[in-house]
Amino acid sequence: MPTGNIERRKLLKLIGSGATSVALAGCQGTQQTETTDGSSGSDSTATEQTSDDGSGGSGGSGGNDFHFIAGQVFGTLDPAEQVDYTQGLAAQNLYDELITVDAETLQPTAHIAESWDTEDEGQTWVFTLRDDVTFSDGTPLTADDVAYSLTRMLELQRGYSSFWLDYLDPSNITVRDERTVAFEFNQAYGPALATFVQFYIVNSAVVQENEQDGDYGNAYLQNNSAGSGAYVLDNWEQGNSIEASAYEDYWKGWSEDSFDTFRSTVITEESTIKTTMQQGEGDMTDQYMGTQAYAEMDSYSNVRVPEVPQLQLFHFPLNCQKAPTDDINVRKAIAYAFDYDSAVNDIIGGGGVAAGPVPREMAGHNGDLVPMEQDLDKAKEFLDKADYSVEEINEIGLEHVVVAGTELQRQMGLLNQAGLNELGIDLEINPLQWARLTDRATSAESTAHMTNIFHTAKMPSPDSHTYLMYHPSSFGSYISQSWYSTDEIAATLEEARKSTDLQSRLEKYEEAQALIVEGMPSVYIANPPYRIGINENVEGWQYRGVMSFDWDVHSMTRSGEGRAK
Amino acid sequence: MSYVDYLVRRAIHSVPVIFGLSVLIFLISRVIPGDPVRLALGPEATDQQVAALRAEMGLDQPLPMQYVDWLVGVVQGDWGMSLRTNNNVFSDIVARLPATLELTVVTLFCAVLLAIPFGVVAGTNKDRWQDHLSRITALFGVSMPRFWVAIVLQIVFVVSLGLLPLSGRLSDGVAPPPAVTRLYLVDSLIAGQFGTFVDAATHLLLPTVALGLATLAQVMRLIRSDMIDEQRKDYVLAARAYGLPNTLIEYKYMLQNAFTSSLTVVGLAFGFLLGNAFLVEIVFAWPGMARYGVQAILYQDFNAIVGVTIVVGIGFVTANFVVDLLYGYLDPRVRLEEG
Amino acid sequence: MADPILEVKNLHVHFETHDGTAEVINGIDFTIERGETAALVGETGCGKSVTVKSIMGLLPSATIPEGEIRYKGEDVLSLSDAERHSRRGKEMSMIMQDPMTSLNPVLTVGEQMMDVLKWQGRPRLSLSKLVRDALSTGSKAEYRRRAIEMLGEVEISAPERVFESYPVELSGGMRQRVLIAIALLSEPDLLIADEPGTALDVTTEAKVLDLLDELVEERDTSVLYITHDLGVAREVSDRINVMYAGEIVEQAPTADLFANPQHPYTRGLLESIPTLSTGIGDGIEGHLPDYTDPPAGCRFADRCPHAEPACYDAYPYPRQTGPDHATACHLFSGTPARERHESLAAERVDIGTAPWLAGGDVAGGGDAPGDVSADGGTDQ
Amino acid sequence: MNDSAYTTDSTAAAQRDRDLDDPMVTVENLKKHFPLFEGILQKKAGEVRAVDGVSFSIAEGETFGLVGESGSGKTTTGRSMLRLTEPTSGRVEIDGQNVVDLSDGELKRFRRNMQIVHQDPSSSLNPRHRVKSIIEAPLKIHDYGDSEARLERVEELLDMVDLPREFMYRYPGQLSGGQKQRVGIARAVALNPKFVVLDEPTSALDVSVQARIINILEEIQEEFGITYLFITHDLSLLKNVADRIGVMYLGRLVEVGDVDSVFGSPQHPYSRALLSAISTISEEDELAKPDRITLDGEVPDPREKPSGCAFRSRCAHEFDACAVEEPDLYERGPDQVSRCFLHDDRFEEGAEWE
Amino acid sequence: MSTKTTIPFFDTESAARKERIRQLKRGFRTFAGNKLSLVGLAMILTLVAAALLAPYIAPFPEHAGAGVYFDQASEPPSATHLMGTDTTGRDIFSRVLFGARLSLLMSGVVLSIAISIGVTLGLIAGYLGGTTNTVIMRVTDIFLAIPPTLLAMAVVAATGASLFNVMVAIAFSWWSWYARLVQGEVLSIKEDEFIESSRALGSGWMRTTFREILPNVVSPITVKATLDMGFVILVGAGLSFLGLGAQPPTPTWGAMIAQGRNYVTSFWWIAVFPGLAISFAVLGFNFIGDGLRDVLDVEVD
Repeated sequence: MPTGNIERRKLLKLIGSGATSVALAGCQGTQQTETTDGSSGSDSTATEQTSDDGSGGSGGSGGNDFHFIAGQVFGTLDPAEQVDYTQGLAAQNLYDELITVDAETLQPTAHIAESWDTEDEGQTWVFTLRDDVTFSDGTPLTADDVAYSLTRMLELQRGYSSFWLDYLDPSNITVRDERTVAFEFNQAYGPALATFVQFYIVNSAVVQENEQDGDYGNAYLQNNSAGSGAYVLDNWEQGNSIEASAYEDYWKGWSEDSFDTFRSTVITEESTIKTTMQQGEGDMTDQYMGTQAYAEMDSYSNVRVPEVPQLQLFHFPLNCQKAPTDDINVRKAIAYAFDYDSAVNDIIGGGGVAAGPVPREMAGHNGDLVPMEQDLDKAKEFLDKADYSVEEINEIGLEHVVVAGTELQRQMGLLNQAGLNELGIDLEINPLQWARLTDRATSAESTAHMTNIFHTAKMPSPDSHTYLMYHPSSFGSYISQSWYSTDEIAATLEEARKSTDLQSRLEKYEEAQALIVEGMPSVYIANPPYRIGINENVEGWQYRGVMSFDWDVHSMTRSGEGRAK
Repeated sequence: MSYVDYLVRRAIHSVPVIFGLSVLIFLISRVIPGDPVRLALGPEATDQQVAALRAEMGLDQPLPMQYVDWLVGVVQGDWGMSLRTNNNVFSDIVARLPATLELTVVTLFCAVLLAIPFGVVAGTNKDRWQDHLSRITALFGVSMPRFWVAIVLQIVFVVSLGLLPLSGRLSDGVAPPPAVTRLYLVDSLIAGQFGTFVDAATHLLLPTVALGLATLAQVMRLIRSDMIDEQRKDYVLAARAYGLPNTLIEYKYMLQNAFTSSLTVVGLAFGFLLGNAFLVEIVFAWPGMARYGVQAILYQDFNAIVGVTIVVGIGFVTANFVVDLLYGYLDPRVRLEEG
Repeated sequence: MADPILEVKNLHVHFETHDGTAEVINGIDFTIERGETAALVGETGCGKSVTVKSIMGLLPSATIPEGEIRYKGEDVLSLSDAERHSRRGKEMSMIMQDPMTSLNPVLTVGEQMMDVLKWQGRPRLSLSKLVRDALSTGSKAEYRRRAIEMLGEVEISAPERVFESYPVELSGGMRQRVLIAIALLSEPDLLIADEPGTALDVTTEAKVLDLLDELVEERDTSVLYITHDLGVAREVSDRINVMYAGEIVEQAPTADLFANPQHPYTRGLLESIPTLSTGIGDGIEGHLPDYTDPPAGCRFADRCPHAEPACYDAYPYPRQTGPDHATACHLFSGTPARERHESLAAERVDIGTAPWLAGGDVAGGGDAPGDVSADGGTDQ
Repeated sequence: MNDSAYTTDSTAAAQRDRDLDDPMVTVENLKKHFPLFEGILQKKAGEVRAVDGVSFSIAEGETFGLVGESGSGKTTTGRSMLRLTEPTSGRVEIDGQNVVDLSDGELKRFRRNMQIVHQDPSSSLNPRHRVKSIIEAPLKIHDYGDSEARLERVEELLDMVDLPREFMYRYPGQLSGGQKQRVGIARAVALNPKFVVLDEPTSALDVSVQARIINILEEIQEEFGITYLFITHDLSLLKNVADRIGVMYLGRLVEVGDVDSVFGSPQHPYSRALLSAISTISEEDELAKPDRITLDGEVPDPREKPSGCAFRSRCAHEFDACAVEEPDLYERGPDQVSRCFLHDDRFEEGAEWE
Repeated sequence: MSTKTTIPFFDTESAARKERIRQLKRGFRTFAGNKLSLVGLAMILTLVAAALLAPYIAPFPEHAGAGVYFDQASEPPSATHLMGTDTTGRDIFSRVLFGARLSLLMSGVVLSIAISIGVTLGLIAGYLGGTTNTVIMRVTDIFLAIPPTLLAMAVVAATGASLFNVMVAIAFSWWSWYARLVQGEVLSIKEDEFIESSRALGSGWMRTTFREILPNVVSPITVKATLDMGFVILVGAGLSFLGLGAQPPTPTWGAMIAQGRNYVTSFWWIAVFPGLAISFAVLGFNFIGDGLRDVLDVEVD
């Protein structure tokens, strides 16, 4: 895969931080939690925590203990419901996904499914499973478990089930033999393989045994794990902590320095997280605190803060169906008035200016696209060409929605306000709670003129940064707040989905990007870097493209005696 | 007999208050414009998913029906699911209530305990320096935003001096004492874990100060003015005329009356204290119900909002009931007069 | 007679107010002999209560620039706080006016009586005594016995029940008896009764007064009786001091006062009282002077129908107008009742004779206005 | 004191020759019961019969005195008559109009004919209003002329109660008790009412002030022929102001009669006891009242009235019949009735009674 | 009529005026006798002046509006920036001055609403009594049972964060205190005989309530309102602190503290100065209220 657009500086840093390589594709979990909770590090109010409660019990006792500090609660432990990063963290360590992401190529790769094939021109996908995988109760993982787990997701209709709901009927899941399972989609479905990284397999026998009122064991899985993952749940204290210990017969095996137990406690206060890390009480933080916090942690002798590019876009979608942003010249004026440099350097403090909707490091990014720069003269030119005068614009009132409570979001608003101020445009900043924001995104009339959005891919495919943003069938979600598409864009994106060949699919996506950018439906601002705090004595951490995959504790080891203090 | 009557009547009076409170809060929470269902399902959710969950949560019902369903659930201990924690609100609150109780009760207790001698001294030295000092201190005490005091305390005692822990209920690595009351101060003593007790107490210190300063001031001023009122009472003059020692008159004769009339306001002060706990818990990352409430509100997690508000309402009503109870105990007029 | 139990000499009491110094008591003198009941009579705001509180030492906010209060010959104003405290209640006690408010509502009658027995006269709480009392059931029982006995003495029919009761459970009459019982607990030699019974219904008041009379008679207690009601004073006292605006305007043995009222204020007052046998008078026009700016001369001059310009300037020192009868009015001539006024007497302010004496044949007595005391007078 | 226009003249005095055949005020069987609530659910558990069947009449220009101890229901009687508290039943005819039947609107208009002077002058005047607006209030309510006419009337009234006109701009807090009560009187008579209830108008005042107030009231009565109901606990005072009096005990009139008859020869044991308790300032008065009669205990709780004769629990003459039924009023003189079985020759105990 | 004491020309106007001036003077003397209330008055006058003159005295008035100045971000207090700058480089002193406007405006509006509702309901409940009283007071109890901060938070969450909504929300949770205060006062005033006198004169309930009762509850309302001016600022600041107040770039004190709170370890001034401003304002109102309490001799809670 091409790695050309990774700057050398970053690559070095990346390597230095312990990642072996970075390539394209990959994705991170849901956007929603990230913007509300993820960035909540800078505002404690947005999430839950109990700093201390969970640390008792098995946590500190002997053994090699991995302590993760999460900024938000674990809402559910059912892998069929997981959407956000803490839920992903739990699933990743307690269960196994059908397909995983290759740490080196960041492409979908074999995991529980050791091989696969397509039939009917990409409409049916057939997976062959490994034969050495056992659940934590010792029973082997079979095709029945896979079929049950997927049926379960489709029936529960929670979590990432939306990846398949429109394309796959539960009756079209077939178990061909103990190790083979086939999914027959309604149409050729190119991204299917990528989507299965979000498909975790449960022990069908145990779950079925514990079904209540047709809940597919949902209640049972809140307090128990029934997976084949590296760790088995010991204790979950709602809102406070989870504790798990190693499954000895895990199919990937164990090394000397692997962690015997892993626990995750919830702390939302940035200051507390920093203190905890500084005192050598924690092994790893999440990536959603304020820029300042990582800078500070980096200065601690016992903590390192790797900074790597990630597959994320920060932008302001411009509502193209609402005056005055329905005028392309107004949109261009807004885009040229924005101070990208300050946004990246002063506010985000790293990463690069975005070039189009698809993150630059993602496979399928159109390398021909050029990042925007502030140019007030051009902005004025476009404004002069626009159908609306400045007075008219001010009369209508431009609204910029930011997510309430976080410093970064607020500063982005202020920066935008300052830029537009130069054009004589008054901008109203409207901080909204996330729920309100998503609610407003359901119709073009209620969607704001612009909205701060962090958009992380959900799977290792550019599909989510194109199809989900600019295909009319995707409209109504917070991701598609531009309400912008053309027949040409739509057709190109549909072709991409149907194509089973990776390379031609990526080409289609690149084509679509060029078409999209012409319409200036967004102010594409940045591809922010990925930063987390790690105790110096933890090794083996890698950035793995999909949210929470990089917190696979099994892949990490302890060097030295205990945590670095 | 009539004391019991009185108490039962007071208790019965609070029922419509709680009921009305639930209606009020229920209505407020349901007009919250965000879409809780989308929030729970994540961004990729399809319309079917949304509709299904909506039906499951009963949100497609008319409001009165939703209320009835909710009320029935409440009575059965099912307070609905929190959209944020995905857990039963009741168990969420039960898990967090002890922390809030520990904070508020300890604060109230300390505030009242300190307010009594200060109030008596100020009241019996009206217009002397003791009184002026107490007045100025009190006015400062009630004028500073409690959340800001909390931050300033953190800057001074944690950041600059490094004397006290920044936040939370216990230091990392200190295991909570075996749960009996879930109040760490009490539990650690029961278990004989003195170290844990000290740790819990040091964590409690700053939040208590931040939260209690204004309450202390409020109650102190109240006791002062009630003491001044008492001084004008005939029975005080009588007691002096009988040659009783001043200390006895002040602390036995006057204080009991003064405190009785201050009591009703202590009940109200508890309400304010609870209200401010919402801000102080946030600052100190106190893992209590108030913090849960703020987050519920910011997250528009309406079952949790309703739950927390009801519990706070019940707490307030209970506090006032306890006040009534004490009032009746301390003032025989309430107990003995019929009607 | 033996030396008096209480002698008040030239007592002045001042208060500081926003509007200046209020000269509330302006040089009063009176004496109570042992076993005597003296009354201090005056209307609202005349300074009765202040006088009483000065005697008891219960006026912390006032200043006493001049004067002596001699209790059994000893000037209590010169005593230390502790010494005064030790006499309070034990030597001289007080019955408060309003039975509804003078008992602590939150303590039982018994508790309040026991406190008096336990702590009376002690300047401060002592821990050792607290402990000793808590440990010793004997002394507690003794206190209780004594308290209940006292309740019996004030003719309370169920003393044990009343002992356990809170004031709110008792009727007004009952409470007034309790107040009397408390005041008499330590058998004081001087009892100050501040309008006891005024707050009660007439039939109850009459009973309480009779009871009190009996009790002090038995004990030979001296009583200073404060009242606004001349009728009551007539019934209970041996000697009456009439007070107006912080001064004693007339003092005389009870019978003499009613037979031969002299001061225009006394006469106006008597005239105002509705009677059964005669009519009701016209009352006294006007109101009390401002204590912060009192007239230099007679404080009653403003309201006095006989006032002459001189009355406003010259201080009407009390003068002897009959045997054991002193009146502070320029209408009367006589030797100063107090030595300190001799220089004033030398100035001889003369405004003439009281009109009711002018045509009369009995010097210093006789024809009272409106027939009020005419008959009473002849009876003497 | 001041020679005013209200001094007694013969025509006014003649008017006081009462004409009870055509009374100004008639009260028939007036009752006022207050419900008593008890228990957790506040059920009605009985009632306090504060006024329990009171009947009397007052001739025009006459003063009827109502005397009794606290809790006797005298004040409630006065208030019920003016419908300041709604009477439970009975008839109150004032100037030929049954007040109990009046609708709210009619009652409001009729109020100009009946007024009240309250006991406590400090509380009966609104501390936030100036004297002028206090006295002007009834004039405004009943549309008395324009502001000039009203001002003139206020000045007139101030003169009438002997207050300087500049007091108009003072607040009640700046007046002495007697002055306040004069304002209260001025307000009550502002509209020339036919009937005024004087509810202990002087009991909060010093005697020297009381006399002035009584004089003013009498002057006004003589000038305008107002009918007074004078409520008080002070018998000596009543002796001086009333033409006829009624003695109340626990909601019932126990004795009614001409003032001289009742004072000269009280018939009911309670009246006697009351009279005997008066403190006097002269030997003559001492002789004029009965010898001290001590009553047992105190007035019972009105909620727990004794059966039969309510007074029997304190009466020295109580006998069996007293507990069984309540005595009626017995004619004891040309204008004197008394409610006591001692007057009944059915019982031999009556013989003891002179 | 009598001819005595007739004053030929009686200047009612000037007599009334003289009397009023006398009262005012006495009131002021008592008020000024309490030094703290004078200090309070001075503080509030300063505050009002700051609010009114903010655009003229603020060194960087533009910093209260849209604009970012990253080149001077997070500077400590200095001669140029008396209170330092925040993380976007805006002058905190200027923003604090502008914040005074909002605080005063908010408090004023909230109390106007709360007092109108509360006083009206309290008067009606207290005077009419019976079922009306029960219903109104039960509703009041419900509102009293939730701390204003919590109720206002819930309302703002429901209506969306804006200055207007915050004001409505606080008023919504505040009126009950006035209803309770007034009802209590009315109940006790109703016992006074002048109310019965008024009824005896034939006045209707409107007249009795508004002419007779209302003037007597003005004092406690005034004292409470003065103290509440400060307390509403506190509650408003609390809401802003949680991000539920006026929106950026509006300089509200609470929001400024919230912003600074994340940087207490490195840039203490960002949180400290707005907090001092709040304390200053609230303290000023408390001083005055305390003084007024003495002058008017009333107790409010």
